[in-house]
Amino acid sequence: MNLVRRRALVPPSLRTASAVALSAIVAVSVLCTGVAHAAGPTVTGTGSSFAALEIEQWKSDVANEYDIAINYQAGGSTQGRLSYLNGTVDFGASDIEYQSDEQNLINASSRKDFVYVPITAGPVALMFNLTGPGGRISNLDLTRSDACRIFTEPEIKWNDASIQATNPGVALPDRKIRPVVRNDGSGTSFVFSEYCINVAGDVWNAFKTYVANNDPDQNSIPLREGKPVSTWPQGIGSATGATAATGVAQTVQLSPDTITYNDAATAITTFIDGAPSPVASVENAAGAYIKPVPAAATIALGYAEARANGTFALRYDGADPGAYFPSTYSYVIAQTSGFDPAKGKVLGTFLNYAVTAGQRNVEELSYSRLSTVLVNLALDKVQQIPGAPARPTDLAGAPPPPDVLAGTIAAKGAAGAAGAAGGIAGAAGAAGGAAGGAAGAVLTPEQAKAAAAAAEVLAAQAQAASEAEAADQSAADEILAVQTNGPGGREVIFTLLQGALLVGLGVFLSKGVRTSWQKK
Amino acid sequence: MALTSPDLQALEEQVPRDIARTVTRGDRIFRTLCASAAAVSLFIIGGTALFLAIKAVPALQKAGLLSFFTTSVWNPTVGDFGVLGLLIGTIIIATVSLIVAVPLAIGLALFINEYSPARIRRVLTSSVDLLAAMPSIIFGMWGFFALQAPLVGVASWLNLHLSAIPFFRLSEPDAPLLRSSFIVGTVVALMIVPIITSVSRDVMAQCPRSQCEAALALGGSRWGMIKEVLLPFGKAGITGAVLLGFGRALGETIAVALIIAFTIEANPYVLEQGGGSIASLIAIKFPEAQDLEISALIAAGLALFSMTLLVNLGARAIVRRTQIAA
Amino acid sequence: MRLFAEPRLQLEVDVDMSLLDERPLDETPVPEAPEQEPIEEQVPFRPRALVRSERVELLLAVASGVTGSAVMCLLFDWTQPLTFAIWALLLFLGSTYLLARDSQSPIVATDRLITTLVWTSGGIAVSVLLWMLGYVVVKGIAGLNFEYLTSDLSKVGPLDDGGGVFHAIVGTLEQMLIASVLSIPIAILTAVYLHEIRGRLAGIVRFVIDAMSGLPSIVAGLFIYTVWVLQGRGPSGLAAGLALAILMIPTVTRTAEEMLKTIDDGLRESALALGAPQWRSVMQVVLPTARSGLITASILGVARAVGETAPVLLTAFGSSSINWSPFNGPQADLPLYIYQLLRQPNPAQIARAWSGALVLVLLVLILFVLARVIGERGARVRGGSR
Amino acid sequence: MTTVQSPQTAETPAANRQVVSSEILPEELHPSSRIDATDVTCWFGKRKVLERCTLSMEPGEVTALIGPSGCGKSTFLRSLNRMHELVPVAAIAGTIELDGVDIYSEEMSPTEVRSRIGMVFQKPNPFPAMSIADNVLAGLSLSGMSNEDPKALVEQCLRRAGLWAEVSDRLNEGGMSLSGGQQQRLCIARALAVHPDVLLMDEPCSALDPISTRVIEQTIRELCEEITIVIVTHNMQQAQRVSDKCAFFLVESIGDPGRIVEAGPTTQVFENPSDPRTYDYVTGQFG
Repeated sequence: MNLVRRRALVPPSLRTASAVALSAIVAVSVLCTGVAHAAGPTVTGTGSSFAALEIEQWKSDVANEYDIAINYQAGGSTQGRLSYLNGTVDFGASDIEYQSDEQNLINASSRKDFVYVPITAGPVALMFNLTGPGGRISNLDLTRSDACRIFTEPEIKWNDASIQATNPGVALPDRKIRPVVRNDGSGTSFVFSEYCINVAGDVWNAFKTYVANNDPDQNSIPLREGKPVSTWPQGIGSATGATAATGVAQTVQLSPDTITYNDAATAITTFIDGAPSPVASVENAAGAYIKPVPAAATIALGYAEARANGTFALRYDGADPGAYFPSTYSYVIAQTSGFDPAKGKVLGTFLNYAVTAGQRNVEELSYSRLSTVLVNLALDKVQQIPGAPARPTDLAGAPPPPDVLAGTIAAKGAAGAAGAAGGIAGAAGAAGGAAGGAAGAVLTPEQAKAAAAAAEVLAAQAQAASEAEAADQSAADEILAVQTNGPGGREVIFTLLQGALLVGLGVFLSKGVRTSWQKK
Repeated sequence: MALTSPDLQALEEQVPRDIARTVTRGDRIFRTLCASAAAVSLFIIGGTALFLAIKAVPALQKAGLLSFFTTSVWNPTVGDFGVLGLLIGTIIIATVSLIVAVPLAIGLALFINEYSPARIRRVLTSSVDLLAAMPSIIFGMWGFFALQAPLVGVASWLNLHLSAIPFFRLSEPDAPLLRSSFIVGTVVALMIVPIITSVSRDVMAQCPRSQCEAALALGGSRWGMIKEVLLPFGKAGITGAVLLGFGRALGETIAVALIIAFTIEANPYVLEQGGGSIASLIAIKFPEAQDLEISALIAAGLALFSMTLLVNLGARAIVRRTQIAA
Repeated sequence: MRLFAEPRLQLEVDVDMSLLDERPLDETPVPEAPEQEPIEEQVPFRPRALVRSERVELLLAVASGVTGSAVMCLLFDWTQPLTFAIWALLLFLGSTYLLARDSQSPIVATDRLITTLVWTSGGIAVSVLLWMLGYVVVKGIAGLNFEYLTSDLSKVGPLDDGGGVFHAIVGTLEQMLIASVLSIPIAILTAVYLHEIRGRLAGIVRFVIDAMSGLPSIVAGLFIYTVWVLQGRGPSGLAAGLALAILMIPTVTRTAEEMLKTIDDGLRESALALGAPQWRSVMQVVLPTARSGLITASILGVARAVGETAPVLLTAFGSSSINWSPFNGPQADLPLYIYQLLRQPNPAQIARAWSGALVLVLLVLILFVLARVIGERGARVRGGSR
Repeated sequence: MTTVQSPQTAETPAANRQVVSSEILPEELHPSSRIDATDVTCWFGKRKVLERCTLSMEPGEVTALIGPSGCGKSTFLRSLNRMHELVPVAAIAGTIELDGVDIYSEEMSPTEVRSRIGMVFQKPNPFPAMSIADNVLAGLSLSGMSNEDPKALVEQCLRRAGLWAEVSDRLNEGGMSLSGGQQQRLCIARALAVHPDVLLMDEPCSALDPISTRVIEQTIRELCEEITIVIVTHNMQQAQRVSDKCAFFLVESIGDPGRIVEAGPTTQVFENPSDPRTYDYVTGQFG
């Protein structure tokens, strides 16, 4: 037996393979440990698809400016509220506060200490895809009742007498309206149903009766009680469902005769036939037909009433002729105790940016700017997050609360809910309106001049602010500093790895080809 | 040692002796290792099934087993849910896909095995296998963007010419045809074609050439040979392959979720927008699911799993039987 | 006892197996007949080629199909091109049958009809494959460049250009690694247990594996989501890897068992006859002989898992920035990346999704070619004609 | 063995013939037909396996093709009823005439040729999914014929194949339940059911035991009165026993195609071969 020299029977190719595998693992682990991408941990959030585009924009801004990573996946406000509670994400985003039937979930959760940070506001647009006998229709006026009938009346047609009466110059087709609604839990659905309950109660009651008669099973309790619904009843009439604001927008984009409700940002970034999707002008309490533009939403939200927890009860009956209803706020739900301070630092930095400097460009995406009142409110809330950075002093030129006409209810008081003086900044408020191109606002030349002057002042302030920010940021960087190789190093290593992989693959393949060739 | 059983009295009759099986330590370790690996798979996999069953109980209790399978609602917040519509929707989609896929797959298998020129046969076989490995999301997105428009054409053709068949009717003349069960079914069909093809091709290839030649030598045409020899030979295997494809079609998630306009209730108008399947229900509803709804989703998953389980076991049994016979 | 085995044994094995090359006559890969004239002026005649009368009939059938369908479309004012195509196909098939029936016999006609049908379905299937791959390539190639491959989406706003897929590739590779490390050893050992040891559990294990090989992938995802993600651990690459491992175990086990079945029993017996204990015969004869088959099985398992979207959707959550650590925090993954971008109506995002799809297709293609090359080499070693 | 040379055979019913009638093969030429192969050359791809083989197979005779393995006997045989072309890369030159009509001409469909010229293979291959009776009748449905009295046809064919007595009581059992020799005779019966004019047999007994072989040889002798038979065999004694005429195939050196070295009456080939190589082969000097 001893005469036979024995060696482990590992075939050479297996040895090569294990060597390659080993070196790959080593390379990957070197990359993992040596190259960190962002300073600090990635903070993950989910929820509101209404605010998603803006959050995506801020996420990219802070990644560029502060080198912090925010990961946001839009999935609907309900998902935002619930995922926050079950701990799968660091923060949630929702257009509405927790509902009464969710209270037991809050009680059961370990994350019941949280604040609502208002981050954005904007109009709920009715985007549609419609071609009439005279070609594509891009202007459509809807009365409040018609806007709701479209989504609740099963057999309504585009050339419905009432719709046609509102749009005398438009040749509407004799086809069924195919509303597209959200099939996931959505703050936008909630706001829109709340709007209908408030402005077209008879339509909503007819809807309730219809639902109860035609589909008793679907009759969810909130709907039965006349409360707004996050999950729009499914399978009623000719409505189809789709997931998230992007989902309904995509459905409208692809299907003719459709209309949906979603955030104006998604609506205007969805292209139909090469042009941004048309959106309907909706009648307000004053009887004016208003496009869903930021300034109009600002005015509409001026009627909202603050609640104790920092959210707002929306009102849909403001008397201002420039207001666009339905409009809504969106909030981030952030944990205040028990939160990892490192993550709190990142989240705080992000939110501070979002409500101050981040607000400068929101109108490009059809969101409205938050007023000083709301920005201050938000910054206060951010301070409650563990590890949050210092409160920025500069508000990046946030406009004062809008000066709105008194509505059926004491609307002005609502606007100044936090107790700030509502009346002082008429000119600046109008400036915001002018910048947004508010359809309904009528400005005198003096007001416009004043607005321009105010804007200049604001711009100067903004410059100062950004300098201050830069200082802030360097400080933040110091605290958050983790060795980063920078993109250069990472790319080099990656390229090398990629090259090695390709070479390895090539060698392997050529070996295979050669052996098979030799065989022949 | 010889064992004498009491029944065997006759001395002449020999009794088999016991063979002492000594197992070396190495073998024992080896066997234990393999057995524990098997046990781990068993545990993981059996555990999954068991866990799903246990987790589904609260939902089924709340909704009632009967009502869970006989209603089409999804209001988990009030404990009211049922998957009847989705079960029907799942079956509709899978059936549509089978109707489209089976002729195509068997035709393709025959083409590869019997008709194609020899030099492209290997290429075809590889392509089919590659297609079988193609991710479903690729099929889904391609179906969504490239295939919908032509399929709407097919749908309107079917409706135009065959509306005598209830299957091809529309609820109203200008109903939207995008995102329908028919389109989803067709996309899923293209996904299961490679699976059915590659299994039935394997089975057909096992048919002894001598018998095929005998059929030809008797004056049979190629189709005669296929009909009389090849298909009877491969019948069980092909059935198994079709069932495998059916199982896959039942469980397909992403392509369905991506394309279909999701509804909880069954949509009997196959060509028309709207429909649903259990898998897409889970994909759409899980993010906002809590407690009872999770349990309800698991119950729905369990229902889907049982359905695919039955189909798959049937398929395996049939395929295995043919393999043994061959 | 022996710690090492003789290399000779394996050599013998290889030789043995290569003798078993037995292919059906029909599949002998003989090169094509040349058109050159053989000596003595005899011209080879290929009886299978279409004869002239058949060609004429084919042309006639095509012509009658097209014209008939055109006439119908004109008469009934059908404008859909598909209506025309479908009718043309039906008329073509009908006239093929009738022409052959007229000139030959019903048997020949049926045969020709079926031949046409089979060619049609083969053509449809092949063109669908080419169409799909071509579509993905055409749509995806535009966005595929170095920047796309090496950057993530963290610094890209909703309307910006740029951004890439790097984070998703990293996520995919890490999740695949985790899933493979977890599932492949278990799966192969289980296959050995099923086919080599045939222990008491074999029946039930095989049953369960069979049953679970049809497990809808979303159910596997739901399982991990419930027992892992919701239990305070949160979404992570590891969770995705676990879900994919659950899906891979049955696939790999089944394929591996099939591979072990192709090994001739004589091999095992000859190893045992040399005095090797079972574990040696398995580890040093059976497994090395089946090695390439097992690698193929594993790669095919990976190729299937790499394209799974549904389980990852529930477990990895997705991310727009790179997350190197699969154990901590949400991670992206190629199918998920595609899925999430696809659902946005924004053309830039959809273009990114197509490029991601192209990357994914390439990844699957590489895995597939690897499996093929290794598998073929193994088939040569074993001398099988699989 | 009860081999019944039955009276039924005599009335080989023209009534039963449902073969597509054609002018090429008029009825009066039956019961036997002749095959004339002229300058047949066969290729598999580039490889030429058979070269310029000329052989006439006369009506009512048994022609045996003999020669060592790989010399192209089977290829020649398969080219006689167009089975050769089933291999995708196969090509052929020369003419093969059945009663003066070239079977490779454009007007002839292979299926018709094959139903005229039946074939029995080396290994018995009854269709496993069919019963014994169905196996016999398989050719009818395959080649599109019909028969008014299938039962009678089954009996007649089984009798002619010498199998009736053994299986008459279990016609509905599976074809695979028979022994090897019985299976081969079942295959012969199956081939007879379509009323071929010529029957090709490719080493029909090589997989069988001597007793089955004898029965089949007897069957062959009986059948040759009405059907022209061509048989490939490795067994010299068998060739001597059953054949009237013999053709000796040979590959002269490796890589060459096979050629017919000598053909003629069996007695002459075996007892007085004109070619020394034939002599060597039939006397067992090589091969």
